Amino acid sequence: MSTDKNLIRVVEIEDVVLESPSVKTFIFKDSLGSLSKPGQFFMVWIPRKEELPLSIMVSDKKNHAAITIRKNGYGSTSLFNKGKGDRIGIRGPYGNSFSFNKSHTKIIFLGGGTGLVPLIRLLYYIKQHQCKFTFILGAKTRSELFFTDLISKWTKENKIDLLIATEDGSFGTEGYPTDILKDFLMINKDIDIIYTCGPEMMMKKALDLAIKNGIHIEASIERYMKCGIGICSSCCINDKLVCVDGTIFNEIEIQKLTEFGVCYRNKSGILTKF
Amino acid sequence: MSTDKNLIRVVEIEDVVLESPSVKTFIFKDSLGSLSKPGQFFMVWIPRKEELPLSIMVSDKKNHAAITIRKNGYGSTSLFNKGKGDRIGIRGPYGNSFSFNKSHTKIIFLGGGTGLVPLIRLLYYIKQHQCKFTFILGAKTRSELFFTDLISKWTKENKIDLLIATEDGSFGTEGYPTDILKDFLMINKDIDIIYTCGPEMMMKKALDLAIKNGIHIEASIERYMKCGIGICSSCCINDKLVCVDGTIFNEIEIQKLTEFGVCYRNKSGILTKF
Amino acid sequence: MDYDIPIKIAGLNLRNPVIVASGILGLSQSIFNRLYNLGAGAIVSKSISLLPRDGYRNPTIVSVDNMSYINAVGLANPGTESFSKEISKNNGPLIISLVGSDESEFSVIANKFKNLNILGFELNLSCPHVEKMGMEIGDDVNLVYDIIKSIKRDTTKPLFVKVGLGKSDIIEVAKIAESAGADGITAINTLRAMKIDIETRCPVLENKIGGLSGRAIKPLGVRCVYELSKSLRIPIIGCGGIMTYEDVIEYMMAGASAIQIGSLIGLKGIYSIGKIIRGLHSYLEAADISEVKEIIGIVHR
Amino acid sequence: MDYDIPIKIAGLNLRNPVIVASGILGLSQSIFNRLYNLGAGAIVSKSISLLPRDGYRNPTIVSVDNMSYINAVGLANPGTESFSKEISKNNGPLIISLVGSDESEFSVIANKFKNLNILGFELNLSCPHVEKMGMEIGDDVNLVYDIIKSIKRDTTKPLFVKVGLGKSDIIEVAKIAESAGADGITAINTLRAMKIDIETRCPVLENKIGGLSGRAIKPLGVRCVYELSKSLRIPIIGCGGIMTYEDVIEYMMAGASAIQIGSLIGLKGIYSIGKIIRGLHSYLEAADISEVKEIIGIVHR
Ligand SMILES: Cc1cc2nc3c(=O)[nH]c(=O)nc-3n(C[C@H](O)[C@H](O)[C@H](O)COP(=O)(O)OP(=O)(O)OC[C@H]3O[C@@H](n4cnc5c(N)ncnc54)[C@H](O)[C@@H]3O)c2cc1C
Ligand SMILES: Cc1cc2nc3c(=O)[nH]c(=O)nc-3n(C[C@H](O)[C@H](O)[C@H](O)COP(=O)(O)OP(=O)(O)OC[C@H]3O[C@@H](n4cnc5c(N)ncnc54)[C@H](O)[C@@H]3O)c2cc1C
Ligand SMILES: Cc1cc2nc3c(=O)[nH]c(=O)nc-3n(C[C@H](O)[C@H](O)[C@H](O)COP(=O)(O)O)c2cc1C
Ligand SMILES: Cc1cc2nc3c(=O)[nH]c(=O)nc-3n(C[C@H](O)[C@H](O)[C@H](O)COP(=O)(O)O)c2cc1C
Ligand code: FES
Ligand code: FES
Repeated sequence: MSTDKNLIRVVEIEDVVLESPSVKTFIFKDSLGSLSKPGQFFMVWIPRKEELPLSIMVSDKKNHAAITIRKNGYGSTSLFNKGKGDRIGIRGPYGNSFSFNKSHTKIIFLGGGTGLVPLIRLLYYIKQHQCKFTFILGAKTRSELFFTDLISKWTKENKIDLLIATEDGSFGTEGYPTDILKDFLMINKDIDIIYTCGPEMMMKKALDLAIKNGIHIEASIERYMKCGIGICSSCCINDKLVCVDGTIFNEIEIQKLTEFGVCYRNKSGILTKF
Repeated sequence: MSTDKNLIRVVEIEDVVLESPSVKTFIFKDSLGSLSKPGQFFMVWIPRKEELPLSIMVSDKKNHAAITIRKNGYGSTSLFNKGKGDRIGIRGPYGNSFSFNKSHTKIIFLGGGTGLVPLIRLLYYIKQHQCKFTFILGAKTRSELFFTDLISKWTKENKIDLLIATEDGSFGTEGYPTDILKDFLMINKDIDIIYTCGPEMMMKKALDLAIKNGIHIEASIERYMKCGIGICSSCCINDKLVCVDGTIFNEIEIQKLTEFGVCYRNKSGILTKF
Repeated sequence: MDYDIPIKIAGLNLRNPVIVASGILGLSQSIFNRLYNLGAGAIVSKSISLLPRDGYRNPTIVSVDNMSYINAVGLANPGTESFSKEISKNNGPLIISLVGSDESEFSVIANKFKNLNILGFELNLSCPHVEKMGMEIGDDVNLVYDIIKSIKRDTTKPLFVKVGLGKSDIIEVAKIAESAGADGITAINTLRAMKIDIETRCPVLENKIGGLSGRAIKPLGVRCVYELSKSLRIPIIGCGGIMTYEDVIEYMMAGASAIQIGSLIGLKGIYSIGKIIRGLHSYLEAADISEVKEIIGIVHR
Repeated sequence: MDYDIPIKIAGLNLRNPVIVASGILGLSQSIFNRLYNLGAGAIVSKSISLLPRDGYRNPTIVSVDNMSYINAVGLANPGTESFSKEISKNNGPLIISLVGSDESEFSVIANKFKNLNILGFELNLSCPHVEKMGMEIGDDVNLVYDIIKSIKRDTTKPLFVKVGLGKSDIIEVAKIAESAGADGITAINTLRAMKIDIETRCPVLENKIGGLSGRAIKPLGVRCVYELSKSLRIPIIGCGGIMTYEDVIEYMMAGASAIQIGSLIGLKGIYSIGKIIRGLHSYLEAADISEVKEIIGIVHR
């Protein structure tokens, strides 16, 4: 078998987990993916339909990898509708990864929606370290919450606090996860780093809070992707290519990205305001 | 650097030995060639002129290889005219090699002209074995003899008899090397194997003598070569491709080659009588 | 191993779809027999011209990286007279490749071969490195039409027309061939290409320009077969860069009824023929495909 | 490192002959600046059409083995209006690639860009996977002539015409371009190609057919440059499969005055630009060549 990660590998879906009415996790055999670092992504081919960038999720099975998809438009729905035994293509892992510094002991994860995926993978990898982890998670409403069971399971063995915000208050705090973050940072002054992934406006607020509080932050930025290998520039933000220079940027890098939280390029490449 | 032996490697001629007025040996750096087995050949590119199959000669220098060329027509003369510092291209080594069986202790080499080259390489490789080597060598006339000094040098340290025939009797026995072989086999009944390379008619006679005397023989067959890699069939003899199935064939194989000593294919592929 | 993956193409029954391409070990009856014994479904001879041709001076075949070659053999071949003697006792599945420069030449050649025990003919319209032969003819659609018509008048044996990516529209040429009575299309031949040695500052091939074959051209061949099979009714033999049984499947899915292998034999040797057939066999078995024709052109469905 | 290997082409002075090809990181001024800072001698933008184009659905870019790609991006681009704003403050060596379907369209586009601080234009006649644009125009020599004439009427900036291996004779198209006033030729673009996934039995690209780039096409590009430089007086920019500085030399020896790199950037990243220039520099120094033009077309001599 070829080991060129850029050649599409067709894999068979072995397991499906329904995370919420609109979110599924697919598990399949893939050694390259099983070795990926937290924050990396696949380009996932849904034959005859689409190819989408998707963060690599955690799988407990050896030599296996997983992806988590939220049903939305054409491509994501086509994928969502796949089931056990169906075949999809993957290439990658692509992109850089979250960094973990062993001197950091107070760590916040801030995520929403499928932005949780890379954070879950990161948590999975570092949870056994002697740190205090706070996982802040947001959703529109209770039924759209997912991964909470997974995190809760881990909280039993590790020092993990799970804080949840729903916009409609149907679960946890009412409001945005950044509201929780703000309050949390008022009380907890010694946070080392925030890892975040999710809606760009959320990450932008988190960045502002981090900078104000002198905390490190790493955010995974999402942009429209075609190639995933730094050739097409569809994913560019300022002079960076999200697919190869990112997707993860720290506060020093992000502060230079004037387009962050302001505008993105649409499919044709036109710079468009959020 | 590439290690694909089929890609032409341009090498610089480091040393030139004038073996006779019309024969030169060129030495150049080439690790692949230095590791070649006795009987293998290079395809040698003379830029802007020709590409010729040439047996790989012995070089004493580490990581070096050598070729010996006799000036004849366009290609060989272009090569002959090259000197120190000039560049040629080589690819290979190609072809199979002479076999050496440790139970063989009485060994004859029979060669003429540049057919001596692979025999010299073979002798070089096996001369330290406790065998009795007889090297029978033929040439038209004294001035066309070469490699005799080299062999003589080795005769001092090893059991090597050197017997020479010239057609005009200007040196050694008058006649053909096969005449010597014939006489030699009458007296020496326990020869194990004959290695031969040179004019096909000489090898044909040697084959007949070997079979008659129940001796093994390995002969290196020459045919017109273009590709050297078994794709063009310009080198075919019956159903064998000399470049990849040969160039060395033993008595069992050769006896099936009805074209051996009878006809060859010319440049256009027409079967032509010798 | 009986090498049996039977197919039917242009009225011919072949024991399997793996054909040895023209110019590949294509000169000797003994070699043809050996290729057959090693599994080949059929064998195409070297392109034969009316008169013998010595071809170009060496280097005639040069490796480029990635399992590819550039060759400018210059259509060296023994000519019609000599070659018809060579194969006079043939009883294997042999297809004679023809090359020439005008109608009358082809007529003489075809007549010389038509009564021999051969499967049929392949017309080489696409040799990219010999002037006034091959490609240059392939680029002249009227000439193509006339030549095919005339060969079809001379013989009832199936005629495959081999097309390539030259200066003209491959689909147009193939359509003309079909309309003139060709029984099948072989696609593709090599593409005009060149390699320069930067150390000695000169082209490597003696003819300077040659034809690119091997791995590099596979995506081009697959595309051509795909497009041709959309526009033609006659069957297509896929050729170009086939190295594995997976490549055979890819060509067949694109629309090829059979395939030819060339460079593979230089790269992996003569036994790769059997290997590819065995691979194909296992694949079809594993995928529970009883007849190979089930997958032909499947991507169009 | 100052990236200085000065060349002059079509009246332009470039600090070095390594140009980033069209469609490669070609949409953003910030990226152009970065490419310049990393050494690029010049940068060609993505091909810009009159109106914005979303291009095809993914997959649009697929790797094939041997350092090659097949892409069918579908000429996604922000359109003339938006892109002229994007580059309104440009002061780097930028060439705008133009694509369109008729004379009038090109005229509007050219007029929009001609007063910006750019080096010149490249006319994309050879995109092999978008109907009624690129290749289909390139195959109509009269249209080619008219379009070039009209662009040259609209602007005095140099115009390069990018040709490819399509259905027509590349040399004929290039000669027409020259006669219509083109200042240089870029050769070659990608070639129509296809990849089928045999497991899922469908083409990988959403558009099914795309353009082959990368290593696989180098011998074709070198050949085209060699043949074009024999037939033309205007300079040629070589493109196709350049992965190393040796490849640059090979193209230049074949007759290219400058070269473009594309797929390399996907394979080896953005820093490969500087690497190739440094390699070129060392080579020229070692070979004691003071001006790169000494080797241009050297194999013809
Ligand atoms: C690095 C990265 C990781 C991601 N990880 C996940 C994940 O783990 N789970 C998940 O559900 N989603 C993830 N996404 C988002 C995902 O790629 C799709 O954007 C999303 O699934 C919507 O797809 P759709 O078919 O519904 O889009 P459509 O309905 O076609 O379009 C809706 C929007 O989706 C976005 N989108 C569509 N195609 C792409 C594309 N090729 N690249 C980027 N954005 C696109 C665009 O913003 C578009 O406007 C990730 C995106 C990126 C860039
Ligand atoms: C495996 C092999 C090893 C050889 N080793 C040596 C060697 O070590 N030293 C040496 O001097 N010669 C060797 N030769 C012969 C050499 O390849 C040339 O044939 C010879 O040098 C004559 O070349 P030319 O240019 O003078 O031929 P030309 O004058 O062009 O032709 C004369 C004859 O040379 C032969 N010849 C020419 N080109 C080729 C070719 N490509 N392949 C085979 N035969 C050809 C043909 O019989 C031809 O009729 C070897 C040949 C083979 C096949
Ligand atoms: C050395 C060589 C010689 C060839 N000679 C011919 C020929 O005489 N006639 C012909 O139609 N094709 C000829 N071809 C082309 C092959 O038949 C085939 O079309 C081409 O090599 C592509 O297939 P491949 O990639 O499997 O090699 C030749 C190819 C090679 C490599
Ligand atoms: C993803 C991608 C997009 C491309 N887009 C364009 C384009 O818009 N206009 C154009 O003229 N060429 C385009 N090309 C072709 C390249 O400019 C170049 O001609 C081709 O890739 C061959 O060079 P390479 O082998 O170095 O990649 C594109 C190539 C790729 C790989
Ligand atoms: S997705 Fe193409 S450059 Fe990032
Ligand atoms: S030289 Fe080509 S097959 Fe032997």
